[in-house]
Amino acid sequence: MKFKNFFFRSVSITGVPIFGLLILIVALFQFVVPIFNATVGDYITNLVPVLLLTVGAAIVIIGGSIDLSIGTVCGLSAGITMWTLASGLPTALSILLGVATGTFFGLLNGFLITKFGINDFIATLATLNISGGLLIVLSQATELYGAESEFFTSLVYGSFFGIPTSFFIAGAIILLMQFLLLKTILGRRIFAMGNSGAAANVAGINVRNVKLATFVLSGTLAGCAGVLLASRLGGVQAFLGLGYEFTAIAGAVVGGVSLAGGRGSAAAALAGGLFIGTLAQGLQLIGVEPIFFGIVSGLALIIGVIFDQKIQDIGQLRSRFDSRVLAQPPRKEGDHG
Amino acid sequence: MSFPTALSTTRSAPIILDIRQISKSYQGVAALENASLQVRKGEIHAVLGGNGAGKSTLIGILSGVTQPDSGEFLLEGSALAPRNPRDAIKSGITTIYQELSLVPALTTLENIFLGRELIIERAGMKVLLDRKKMKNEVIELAQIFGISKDELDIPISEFGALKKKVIEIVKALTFDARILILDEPTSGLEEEERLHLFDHMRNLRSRGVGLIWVTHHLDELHGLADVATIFRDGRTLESLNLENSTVGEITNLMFGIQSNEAGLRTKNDRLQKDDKSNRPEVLSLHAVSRAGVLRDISFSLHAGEVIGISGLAGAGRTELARVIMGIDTRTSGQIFLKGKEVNFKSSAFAYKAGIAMLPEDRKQLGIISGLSVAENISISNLSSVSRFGFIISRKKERELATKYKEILSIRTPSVNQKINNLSGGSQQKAIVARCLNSKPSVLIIDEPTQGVDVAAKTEVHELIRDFTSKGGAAIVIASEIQELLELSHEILVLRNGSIVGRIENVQNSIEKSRVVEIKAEVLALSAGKRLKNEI
Amino acid sequence: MANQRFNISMKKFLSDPILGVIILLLLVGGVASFTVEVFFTLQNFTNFLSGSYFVMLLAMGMTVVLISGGIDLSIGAVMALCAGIVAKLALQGMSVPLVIVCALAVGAFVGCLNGLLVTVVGLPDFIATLAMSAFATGILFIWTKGTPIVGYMDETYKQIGGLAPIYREVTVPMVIAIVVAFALGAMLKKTKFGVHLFSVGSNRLATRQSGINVTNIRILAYVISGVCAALSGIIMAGRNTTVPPDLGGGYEVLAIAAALIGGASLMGGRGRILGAILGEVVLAMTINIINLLGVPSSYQKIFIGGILLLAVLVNQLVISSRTKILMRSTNKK
Amino acid sequence: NAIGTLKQDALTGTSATVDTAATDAAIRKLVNGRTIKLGFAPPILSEAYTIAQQGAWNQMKDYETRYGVKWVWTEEAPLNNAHSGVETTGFIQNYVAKKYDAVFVCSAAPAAVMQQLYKQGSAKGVEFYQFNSTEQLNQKSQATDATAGLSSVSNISYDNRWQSGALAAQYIAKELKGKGEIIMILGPAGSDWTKLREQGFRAVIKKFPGLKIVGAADGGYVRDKGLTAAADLLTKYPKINAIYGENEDMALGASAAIDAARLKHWDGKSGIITIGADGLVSGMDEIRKGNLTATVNVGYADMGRTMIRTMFAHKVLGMDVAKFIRVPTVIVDKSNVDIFQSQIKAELATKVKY
Ligand SMILES: Nc1ncnc2c1ncn2[C@@H]1O[C@H](COP(=O)(O)OP(=O)(O)OP(=O)(O)O)[C@@H](O)[C@H]1O
Ligand SMILES: Nc1ncnc2c1ncn2[C@@H]1O[C@H](COP(=O)(O)OP(=O)(O)OP(=O)(O)O)[C@@H](O)[C@H]1O
Ligand SMILES: [Mg+2]
Ligand SMILES: [Mg+2]
Repeated sequence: MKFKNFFFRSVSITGVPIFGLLILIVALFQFVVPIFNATVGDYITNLVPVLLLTVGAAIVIIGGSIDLSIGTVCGLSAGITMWTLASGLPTALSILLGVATGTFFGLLNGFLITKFGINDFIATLATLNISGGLLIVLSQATELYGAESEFFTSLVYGSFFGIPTSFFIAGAIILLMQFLLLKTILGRRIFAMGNSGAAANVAGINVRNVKLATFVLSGTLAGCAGVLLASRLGGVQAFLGLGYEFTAIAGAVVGGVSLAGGRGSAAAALAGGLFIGTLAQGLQLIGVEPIFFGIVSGLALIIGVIFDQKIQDIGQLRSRFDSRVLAQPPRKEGDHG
Repeated sequence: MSFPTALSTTRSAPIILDIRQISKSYQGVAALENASLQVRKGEIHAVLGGNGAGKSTLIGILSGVTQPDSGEFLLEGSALAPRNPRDAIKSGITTIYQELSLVPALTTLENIFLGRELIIERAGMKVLLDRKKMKNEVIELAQIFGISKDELDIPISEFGALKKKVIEIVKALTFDARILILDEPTSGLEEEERLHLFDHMRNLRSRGVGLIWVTHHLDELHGLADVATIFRDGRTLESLNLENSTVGEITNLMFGIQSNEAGLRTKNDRLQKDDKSNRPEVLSLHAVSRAGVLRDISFSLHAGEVIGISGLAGAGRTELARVIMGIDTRTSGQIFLKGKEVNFKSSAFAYKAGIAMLPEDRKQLGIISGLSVAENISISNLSSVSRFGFIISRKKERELATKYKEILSIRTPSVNQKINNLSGGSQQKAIVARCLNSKPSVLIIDEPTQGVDVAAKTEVHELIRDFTSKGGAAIVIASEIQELLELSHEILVLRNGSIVGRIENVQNSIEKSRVVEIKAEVLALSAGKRLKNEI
Repeated sequence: MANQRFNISMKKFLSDPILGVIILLLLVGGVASFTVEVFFTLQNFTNFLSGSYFVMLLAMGMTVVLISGGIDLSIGAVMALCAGIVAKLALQGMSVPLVIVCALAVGAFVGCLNGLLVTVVGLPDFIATLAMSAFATGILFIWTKGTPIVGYMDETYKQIGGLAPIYREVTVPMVIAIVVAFALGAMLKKTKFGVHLFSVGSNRLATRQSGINVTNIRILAYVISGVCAALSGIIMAGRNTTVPPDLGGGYEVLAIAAALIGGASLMGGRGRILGAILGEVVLAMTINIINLLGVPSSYQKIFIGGILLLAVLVNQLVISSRTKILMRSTNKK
Repeated sequence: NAIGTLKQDALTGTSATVDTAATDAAIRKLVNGRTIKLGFAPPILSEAYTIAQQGAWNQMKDYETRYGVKWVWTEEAPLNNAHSGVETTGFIQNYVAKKYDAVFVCSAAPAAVMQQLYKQGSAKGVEFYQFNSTEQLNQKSQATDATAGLSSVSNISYDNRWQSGALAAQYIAKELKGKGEIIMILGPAGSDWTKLREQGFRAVIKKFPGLKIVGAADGGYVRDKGLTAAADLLTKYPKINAIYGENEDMALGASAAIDAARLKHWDGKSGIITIGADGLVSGMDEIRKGNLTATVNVGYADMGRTMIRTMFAHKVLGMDVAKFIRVPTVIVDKSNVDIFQSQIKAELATKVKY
């Protein structure tokens, strides 16, 4: 009974079911294509930047907005990093500049939306074009490349105990975000704002600043993603990052982050992102023809999300409140004098 | 303590709605247990009970919003199980829900006729809306409730909460229903409109409609309701014939204790007669205006003082509160807090400076739905439940919430319950708790006890007095003049956004006669009539 | 009283979301007509408009869905799919009216599927329609095996695509766009369904409590956007003269942008058909000006981003100044 | 027929009409029914790459019948944004994991990372062949040594500068007798293909003082955008003599724009020249109809066949193959359209599939 309740409680937590499903399909793929496990390291390394974007997208969405610029901003950050490295700046500095680029665009988005009250979709669509355009201009002459820094390439290709460095970096960042969302005051305010901006405002939350914060966070994450991407690719071309935003948002939503705002977590987004990535990888290994790929993955996506929702519903229905708090304290005599 | 249910003897009209043994529970917590009651043709049937007793749940089931776990109800003898509101409405059950349920994007008219629009027949095709016809049908009723012809074309989002409530009532009255359910229609409604509403209820009764009426204002019952069914913890107790039962008896049943005059006792212990000059000034407004809504509002609030603000819907009371909090900007004038001029860019700064507000529109601006009760209580003062000033401690939070849950007897199985799953009154209590927890020096309360049961009402009043007696100051906005009289030292009357009258030293004027006089004054002032004895 | 009436009509006029767009158009257009001599010519306008009718149709459909509180990411792909159907059936020598009916039917069907997935199955609209666009694209890929469908063009399809006018400057796409605009406009303003659409988008629970079948309304919204996508696909087939598998890519985002510039809201309950049209005109005009000014293509994206910002900024300015005006008008009582 | 002449044998370079029975038998012995697993990773699914694939398949069929070699063929392609080819990296890693024998890649992904992957892959015994790519400008070091930093066995492609852009320019110059105004409809800024073709085109035009490029616009490599862009430019420059559509789709869009503007197509003396580049089925039809003046046929089918031949020669027969293999390209216009159209049609007609 106790265990059963615990079980239902935990599956009712956003992201847990999809994570279960993730494990399921991993097992499935491993069974169908035995070499699957051999490729895990590779495809997750490729996935890491997108996962960071997914978490960034999640933060903004939980706050009740949407950020379309993360993809191209990630690309631009990669470009800036590569460019500065190639032009001989110290590695640490160019990494910093890369991340800063992301933060800057986060701030820009935030200001456009909070100060000028511009619709977030349009504002970030605009910055999507601007950052994408800047990368084109930056990489105009030729593709950006030529980072000689050992340390820089080791960001992704290095490894501790056989586990790629990028895992640790991304893992640390995502953990931090999870903590920030669920345990800190800012996180709580983000959730409040996402659930009901007006009410949060009346309740004494500085909605503007909190919103700004969410965009700065997603921008910065895009910056980090850019740096890792640059490190992995060792070269940056004009269209890098374009379209990542949709993969990221889709990942977050699949993880159970509600576009209505106020629901989800970094871990949930991570689970969703991993789910989509793993799905694609598995289907490729199985050798699904590209022309069928869209249909198959689309189908899998739908099934995944339905599964996730149904399980959560069941969990919420079946998990009972602790019976001790059920009994209402009987009103004492003379409560009303 | 069984009452002689004199029903059968006194009333013999046929039973129109027969509710049998309905039960409903959420996550193993019973909201309703074998609730049964019978409504007769042409009867006003009051449904009474403490917060969280299960009234709205029952109504939700009757109107098809929720489905019962067990039990059934018969409408004029035939069993009915509405799967959705449409079914219920089709079979003649109309409902005013406890929480505002109008559509912001639509105009007043569109809201009133939502779902049963009138259509013009054009070339044999029935597609186009007949706005003119709709207007003509509703305008009379609307004007009785003070809704002008033009306001019919204004989007709901433009109105204050009270106006919305009135519109909702008008909407309900335009249905010709067999059963009309009103879930706390009068909460926060002011005198005049109540009387209008009551007239219409009587009128409907005489037309043989069965009315189910949920209210926490027990003093309204007599002379209006015929029968009262009492809920406690999801169970129906007695059905009393109101001709031979007192408020005392009712409250006893509601809370299951022998308390004489629970909730009405407050009259005997008012705040001490006091003289504001010897108290430090906390908050003062100088000619504060907000174009279009407020004009030249000036007053000063002293420590330990309660200023009550009265006025009709749209008078600008809520706006005044919003302007002080910095939620809406003022176009001119100054606000001083403890002598320093303040100019809050948003309510966050107001809270930091020590002003807290309990908003009027509970559903939209009060609760943060989706967050738990505990989270709703702590949200305005998170540092009070966090370590190192930024990490929230769930434990502290839970303890805090549980404390207030006890004090205000918020009915919920757990403080981790989502607040939108709580009963209306319990939600209100949670928000009161939130305000108090922000440890303010000034408390602005817009309709403090709407939807709160009589017992809790006294508790809330108690808390406010306790708050002021500890040196806090409060601004109370209430449409119930009675409530203002009980709480405030001074009453300001607003009309069209400007102060049209002040009644000072309310506390000195205890005698019943004077109370009645004041009420008359306030009413007259807010209605804008000239008075014989000017103040 | 008179004051209030004035106030209301004033509010009505000023609070109209499209006011900002109009001002923006005048602004950008004005500047352009001074900097580029050929800009302000009938030919130029018919030019860039003829390139934008099919996006307009998408934007109109999107507006309907947005009003109902949803979003439809599949319309780009659905447009392509329907274009594909037109091409395929035309190749098999099916008569034009029949071809069009089939395309419309498919559009409606896909829209219906979207609706069902979102309402009955209860998927997030974002995911449901994203998956649907994957399906639509997938089907097109399977059909075409990557090579465009060609050889179906004839005079009629040239006209349908707007490559050949039917009378002077009047083209079929123009007519379709105008007709659809009026139809949808009337539907939103003057019919019960229109009211219910806004209602559902603005407050679903309250709408349900008023005894309205919320599910049907929402499904219908998706059907409408599906049909609009089909229409624009039919035009596209004619205009593009071939149907490559990746035809629809990215148009949904354009459509959303146009709708939002035109005053719709992702939160639902708001939106104007005329707004969507003008929104798309803004976007099309931007590209047109870029081409006429000869902005180096590497700077185009930045330019587009700038214009987008300008668009909403102007809108914002209008709104804020509006409230000021309103206040003043209410002040002098 | 056209195909026959193209049926070049990787071994002897002699045409199939020579009796090679003996050699065939020897090779058959060497192969002895082995299976070769091939990967094919184009940057996107499109007509061009479908033709290339079909060409490859046809060549594979030839070898199967002649040498009894068995094939496994797996295609992996991103469904969208061809120009950020990062997805391809994943595909390649998977091919390596699946121990394929050889992989043909065309990707816009950064050269550095691709070469890195090829290196790793080759170490695991997988051979990489790039096709239709733009290697020649990606590595600085290639300025001096073209093959520097290339870990792919061979690069089967054409030089976008001199075999595509320049040819188009020369054709325009020839037709216009070195005098006239030109507008360009270019692919998306930042695409390597665009960059190179424009470079070649401009280089040639410079040589003719009479020729002037008056305007350029972004046609995004798709017909509809090409149409809009061309229409815009035509309102500004109604007097121009030629439009260079930097790929065929955009050129065809431009041709539609000419009709819409009620202007005249080139008839050999007057009108507007529209020239594209690719050599696709649809393009050939339009050339025949006179809506498209000419196109640079870069012979995708031939490219496909050459890919297989080169791989076979190197992988199976252990021959040393050139680092860069240039497939021939040709200007196709009314005069020679029959040859090349029938050729493509024939290649696509074979129902061969792997
Ligand atoms: N959706 C829900 N999920 C969980 N519990 C619920 C839900 N709805 C109601 N409840 C619980 O059912 C009980 C009865 O609620 P109900 O709203 O009927 O009370 P009420 O009599 O209307 O109180 P009030 O006078 O404050 O409106 C409350 O304890 C409430 O917490
Ligand atoms: N959120 C709002 N947006 C726009 N106008 C509003 C809003 N709230 C109130 N108003 C308008 O401002 C004026 C004052 O409304 P306010 O709500 O302050 O009056 P009130 O006395 O509190 O009455 P109520 O109790 O109905 O709010 C009214 O004309 C009302 O229509
Ligand atoms: Mg209730
Ligand atoms: Mg109020």
